[in-house]
Amino acid sequence: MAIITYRQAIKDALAEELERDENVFIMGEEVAEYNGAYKVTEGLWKRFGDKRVVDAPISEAGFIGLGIGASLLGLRPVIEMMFFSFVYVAWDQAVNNASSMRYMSGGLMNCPLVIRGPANGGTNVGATHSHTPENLIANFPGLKVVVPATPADAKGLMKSAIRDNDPVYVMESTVLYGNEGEVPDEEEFLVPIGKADVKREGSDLSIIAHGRSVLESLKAAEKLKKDYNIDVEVVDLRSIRPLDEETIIKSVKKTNRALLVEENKPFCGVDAQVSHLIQRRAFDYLDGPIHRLSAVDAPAIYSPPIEKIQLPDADVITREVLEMLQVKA
Amino acid sequence: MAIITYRQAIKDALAEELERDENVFIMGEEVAEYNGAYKVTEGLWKRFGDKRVVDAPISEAGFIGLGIGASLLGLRPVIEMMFFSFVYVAWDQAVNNASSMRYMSGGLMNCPLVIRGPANGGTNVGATHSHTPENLIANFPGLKVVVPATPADAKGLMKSAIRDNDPVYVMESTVLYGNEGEVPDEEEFLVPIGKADVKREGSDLSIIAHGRSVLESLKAAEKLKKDYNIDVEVVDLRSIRPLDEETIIKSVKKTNRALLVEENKPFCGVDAQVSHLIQRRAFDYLDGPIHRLSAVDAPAIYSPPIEKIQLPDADVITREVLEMLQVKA
Amino acid sequence: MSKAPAAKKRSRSGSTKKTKSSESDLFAFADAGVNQKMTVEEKLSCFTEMVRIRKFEQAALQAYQKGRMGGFLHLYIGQEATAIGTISVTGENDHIITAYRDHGHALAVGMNMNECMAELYGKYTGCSKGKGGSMHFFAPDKRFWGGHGIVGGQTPLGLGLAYALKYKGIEGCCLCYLGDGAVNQGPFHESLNIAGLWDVPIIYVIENNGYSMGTSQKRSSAHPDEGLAARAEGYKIDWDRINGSNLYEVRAKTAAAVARAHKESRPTVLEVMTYRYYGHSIADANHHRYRTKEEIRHYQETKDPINVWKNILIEEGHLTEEKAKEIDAEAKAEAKESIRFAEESPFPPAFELLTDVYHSVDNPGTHTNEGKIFFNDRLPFETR
Amino acid sequence: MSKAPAAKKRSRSGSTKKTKSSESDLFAFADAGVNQKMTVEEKLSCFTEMVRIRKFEQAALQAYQKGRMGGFLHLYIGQEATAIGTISVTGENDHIITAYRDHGHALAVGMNMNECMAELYGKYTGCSKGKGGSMHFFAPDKRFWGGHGIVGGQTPLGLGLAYALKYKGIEGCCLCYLGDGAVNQGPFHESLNIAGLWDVPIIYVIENNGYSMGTSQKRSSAHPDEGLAARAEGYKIDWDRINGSNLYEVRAKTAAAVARAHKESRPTVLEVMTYRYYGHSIADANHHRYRTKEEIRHYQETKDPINVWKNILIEEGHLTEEKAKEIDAEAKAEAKESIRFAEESPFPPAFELLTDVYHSVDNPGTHTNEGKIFFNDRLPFETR
Ligand SMILES: Cc1ncc(C[n+]2csc(CCOP(=O)(O)OP(=O)(O)O)c2C)c(N)n1
Ligand SMILES: Cc1ncc(C[n+]2csc(CCOP(=O)(O)OP(=O)(O)O)c2C)c(N)n1
Ligand SMILES: [Mg+2]
Ligand SMILES: [Mg+2]
Repeated sequence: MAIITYRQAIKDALAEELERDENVFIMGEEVAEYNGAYKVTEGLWKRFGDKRVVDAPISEAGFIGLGIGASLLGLRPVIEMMFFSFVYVAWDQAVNNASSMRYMSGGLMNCPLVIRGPANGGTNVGATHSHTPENLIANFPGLKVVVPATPADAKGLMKSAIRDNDPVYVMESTVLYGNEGEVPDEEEFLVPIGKADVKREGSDLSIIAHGRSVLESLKAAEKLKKDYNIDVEVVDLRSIRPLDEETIIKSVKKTNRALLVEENKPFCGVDAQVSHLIQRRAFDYLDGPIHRLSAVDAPAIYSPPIEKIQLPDADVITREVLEMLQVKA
Repeated sequence: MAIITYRQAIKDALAEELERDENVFIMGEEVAEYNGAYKVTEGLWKRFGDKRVVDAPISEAGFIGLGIGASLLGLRPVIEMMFFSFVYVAWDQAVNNASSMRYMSGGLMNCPLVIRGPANGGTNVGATHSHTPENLIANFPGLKVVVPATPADAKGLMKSAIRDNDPVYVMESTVLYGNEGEVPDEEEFLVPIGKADVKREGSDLSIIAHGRSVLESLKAAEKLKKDYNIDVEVVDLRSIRPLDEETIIKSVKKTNRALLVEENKPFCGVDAQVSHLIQRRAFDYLDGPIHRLSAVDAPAIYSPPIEKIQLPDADVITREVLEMLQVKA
Repeated sequence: MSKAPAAKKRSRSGSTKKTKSSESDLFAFADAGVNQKMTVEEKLSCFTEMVRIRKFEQAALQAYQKGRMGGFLHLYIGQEATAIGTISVTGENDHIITAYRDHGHALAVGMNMNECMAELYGKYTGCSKGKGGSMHFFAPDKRFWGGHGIVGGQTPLGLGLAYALKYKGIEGCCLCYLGDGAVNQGPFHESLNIAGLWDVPIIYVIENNGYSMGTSQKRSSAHPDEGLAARAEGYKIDWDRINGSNLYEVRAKTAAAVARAHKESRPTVLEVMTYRYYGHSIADANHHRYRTKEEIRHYQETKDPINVWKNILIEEGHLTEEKAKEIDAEAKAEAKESIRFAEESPFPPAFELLTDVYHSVDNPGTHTNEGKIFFNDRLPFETR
Repeated sequence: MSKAPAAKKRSRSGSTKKTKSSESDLFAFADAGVNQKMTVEEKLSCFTEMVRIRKFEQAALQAYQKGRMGGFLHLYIGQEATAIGTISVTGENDHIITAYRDHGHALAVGMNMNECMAELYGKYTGCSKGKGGSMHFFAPDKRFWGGHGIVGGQTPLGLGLAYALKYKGIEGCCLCYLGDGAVNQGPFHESLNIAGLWDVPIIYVIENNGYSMGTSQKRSSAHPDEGLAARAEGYKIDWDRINGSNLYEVRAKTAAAVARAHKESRPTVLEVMTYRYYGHSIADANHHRYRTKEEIRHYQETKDPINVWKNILIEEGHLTEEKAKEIDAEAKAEAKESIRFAEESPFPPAFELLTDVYHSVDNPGTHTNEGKIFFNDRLPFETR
């Protein structure tokens, strides 16, 4: 297995799928000649040309709608949001049109569309640019949402998303792009959409997380093991909708305690849903209430050291686990 | 107390606030000369004239943004969405701009804006027109969301909303507009934002609901009392953000059982959040898992008799309560 | 895809602007190629099709008023020459998409009255299994992509359909219809810019019926004296204005746009001046408050597209009043039959609530998907 | 509010189109009223202000490169005459709003370097308490409303500011700036229509610096040969094109627009032809890939707005090279001092994360609000 960056993993997935299926094309702002604002599409325009990798004007509603329309005729648009926050200017197209096409036509139409791009805070770009709308998008039946945390998952989920016949939103993170990790070499490496991954086994408490929070949770888990001999299990959701309830429930039934961690804002965040389903299905297994850690409930602040506090990190997670297990720090 | 319709209650609130404060104006599609698509603003244009009641082109992003800009200079726009679903074409303005202005300026600017209109399914207008985005909007710190179920609450909350210095989203329902109810006569009748209302006292189980689901829950409660001598408490949230946690927790601590009912789609619906907070704060008081009833998790279907099934009604609520209390129907 | 720098060089005066109209001369466009080539059969067929739309909707209106349907019913009556005239000049690679006032386009592409009426009734035999209703008719097999309820929301979708044709190297185009009120939606502007910039073979047909709900067109749009289509100049897109009462003119000017799309892969904006006789939807009962009865009557008497075409055909000797009445009666019978069909059809079973949401659910085994995808704690019906 | 039917009657040819430019003649606009009236002091002040913007940003750039700031830094250098020229002709009832490239406008309205630099540093002494950063400067007391990050998102906000002035019967206007890439956002189109339709006293200033990030203007917009501002004709709005190197021209044409807004309550679209010397943001290090060094050098050598104005003032006898150097040195010292100020200022305390979210929370007792409004199970810091 090669060790590559999260960015490279996505790029490889895109390149392989562009190669495999001529109906796949990439569209977005600065994705072609500029190689992508975050260089995720670097080299693809040079390799695949104008038709397959397309620079769009700053008209997200226009080109997401274009993508939906083109997908009806069998193309497989992969649309980059430079920041996922920008999907809000195209919200009606992205959530209302994309989610309803198949349903309203009684199954006559499909919308095999991928919308991908970074959705994260923590880079001091301010309130309007730091949204993480996985919860909002997954609210819409008809849509799928995945949030890979590692290079392997990024590659495998991206390829599955592009081959999917439903609209799939792939939420990446500018903070993760530079991270390295092992990625299987085989061309047909696919990670199924809707399958969580137990990133670390443990018996004392289940941390359920997605996106960058998975990595912070793993860091916390190491520290908890080393300093307190506490064995935490870390479940990476990977996919928000579909959601791997079975893996979540299995973990909680084993550990009897759940801490949910995400960078979503708390009110109706993904973990509100996860919390509900755990208590609904594993009520008698819970030794105490399910806890949540989310972004501090305010618009994203600019000030760099303060924004760091705004997002849950390994220290905060560690403290919360100790608190839940009533262990003195 | 006069008995008036929900529609009239809102109209009265609007008229009184237009009268009271010359900075208040109403803007939206067909709100003036046409008297409102659902006649909520009937007569206001005639009474208050062109300046105070303004017909806008079909440009929601344009006129919601206009409203935000005007509010910065101290005006108090009350913007009608003909259907709340249409806020999606203006999503960036409605949630990103409106929620961030005050924060990003370190408190230098305020946005005293009201966006109001019907947000409900059940009228066979199809998938794209039947959204209930209270959960999505309440996700944004900086915004407030209220969902009145009765004429009195509609009036009192609307007046509080218009006087509020933060952006408030008032979600009404075309299904409720014709309902009648008692509304206090006094001019200064305000319902505080963020205060739930125990619409029916009971000791066996707490139903927590908002919007039309409150009325269905009350119907179910009557039936449960009559047919099974079960005393259900019905808590009407009224306000989604701020949220009256205390009243919810108090009720659940009394009854030890909670059923959450809403017309929201289930994934990350309002009740996912309510479920989390109940188990978090009243874990030891719960005799069983918190149950939820939401809209059937699919885009809104057109077919009238089937859409009826899609939304939780008194029968389904009754069945669920019986199931929770393990009483044979 | 070539981004055709040629477009940049096209000079402004090169645009097809409103040259002439058939307002006073019914035969002004009779000699346009596409009209000259018309067989008598085709001419009569256009007449029949317009009548079928009207009869279908009159029947639907009655059923609606009897409470047989839910939701909205937006009638197309008065505008029939637009759907029939434009679609009658399209070919096998041309695609259609419109807004919620979609019955006319649906019948024009060849959908049958039964599936349409059943859809209005919310029946399982409807074109969308009763899931879409009046605003959401679809027939991908006839290259008809709906039927869309959000004002302006279909304009980038149409752009995408046209884009896909160009991508695939197919000589075709997309006709995307929108109302005079819809032109002020942001996505339409974004679509126009992309269409002009990238040479997308799309034809936007603005059906200017004078009103968006109760708002007259002059109260909703600032625009050049030449009209709404002239906004196209802001994107260096060709445009024209059409008298929507005269099928010859609709056909002639649409055919020019189709040729431009096919041959040059260039977009066009057409504004069809037309009129609706009924309210915005049937819920809009007081439409006499925002316009006068005289205004309606004037249009019906002097500009009704079916009448105008009938007179043309009579003058050309292809039709008689009698024959017209026969066609009328046949269409009425067909519409009546569709009511019977709809009435007798079943509603969809409740489990259909959860089909057609995801391709992956409906086609198990074809996707790398696992996990839970629907999130009701309990369903209020039996699943299959 | 009167919807001024007069607007409808304005004939198209009545629009102010690009008449002449100062490209070749530096003094072409010197005799415009607003320029003739200028005192020597005012002329020198414009020079000083432009230099201050440049020195401020050069200092910020250095600090950014040393890692003293986070997020983005979009430099205005090269475009200074736009902010200074336009804002110098505004009065006490005129309001300003712009996009994320906002340092120039902020200094132009009179914000001081300290609060701006501290904001870049994310310090508590920043104009937005460190909450907004580079893209989000605000000074409502100076009628400056930001600083907005979402492309085009500020265009309806500006419309609303102008609308409020008209609503209140104040003879003022709003200057709303946007980039050449931003013109293709839907909300701008919607705003233009409303502005044209309702006679809103707004002036949209398109700062056409040739690029939106790495996309040259011709790759992002289809438009008439006369340029982007000419799209205004689609809404019957007056427009003009401005040579952004020449402060006289910027002032003259802006003053005409301001007068139109004040006297007729009519909108204007201005397109200022300008250029940015640095990358889109400092992260855009490879901006030499999408444009040539020669292109940049050519602009700097022949069209630099500060140089052009300096030469004008020298020719007019109001300035010498020495005096210019002094001004330069003073501005540099001021910028250096602002760095010191920012460096020494504290970061906001963590509890500030939860202030300024809601007026009702920050002003207890003033609202009829109860209940819980923030939803963290536990906060990672002590609240006040
Ligand atoms: C985004 C959005 N806003 C508002 C509506 C409500 N609405 C439906 S049709 C309509 C009027 C549209 O008028 P026009 O575009 O002229 O089309 P016509 O009905 O005349 O065919 C309005 C306001 C909507 N469906 N979508
Ligand atoms: C809706 C939205 N889409 C994309 C972006 C990312 N973005 C920020 S600035 C920019 C380029 C804008 O160019 P232009 O309008 O010409 O302004 P300039 O940067 O030249 O001042 C882009 C694509 C954004 N901030 N908002
Ligand atoms: Mg219309
Ligand atoms: Mg630019």
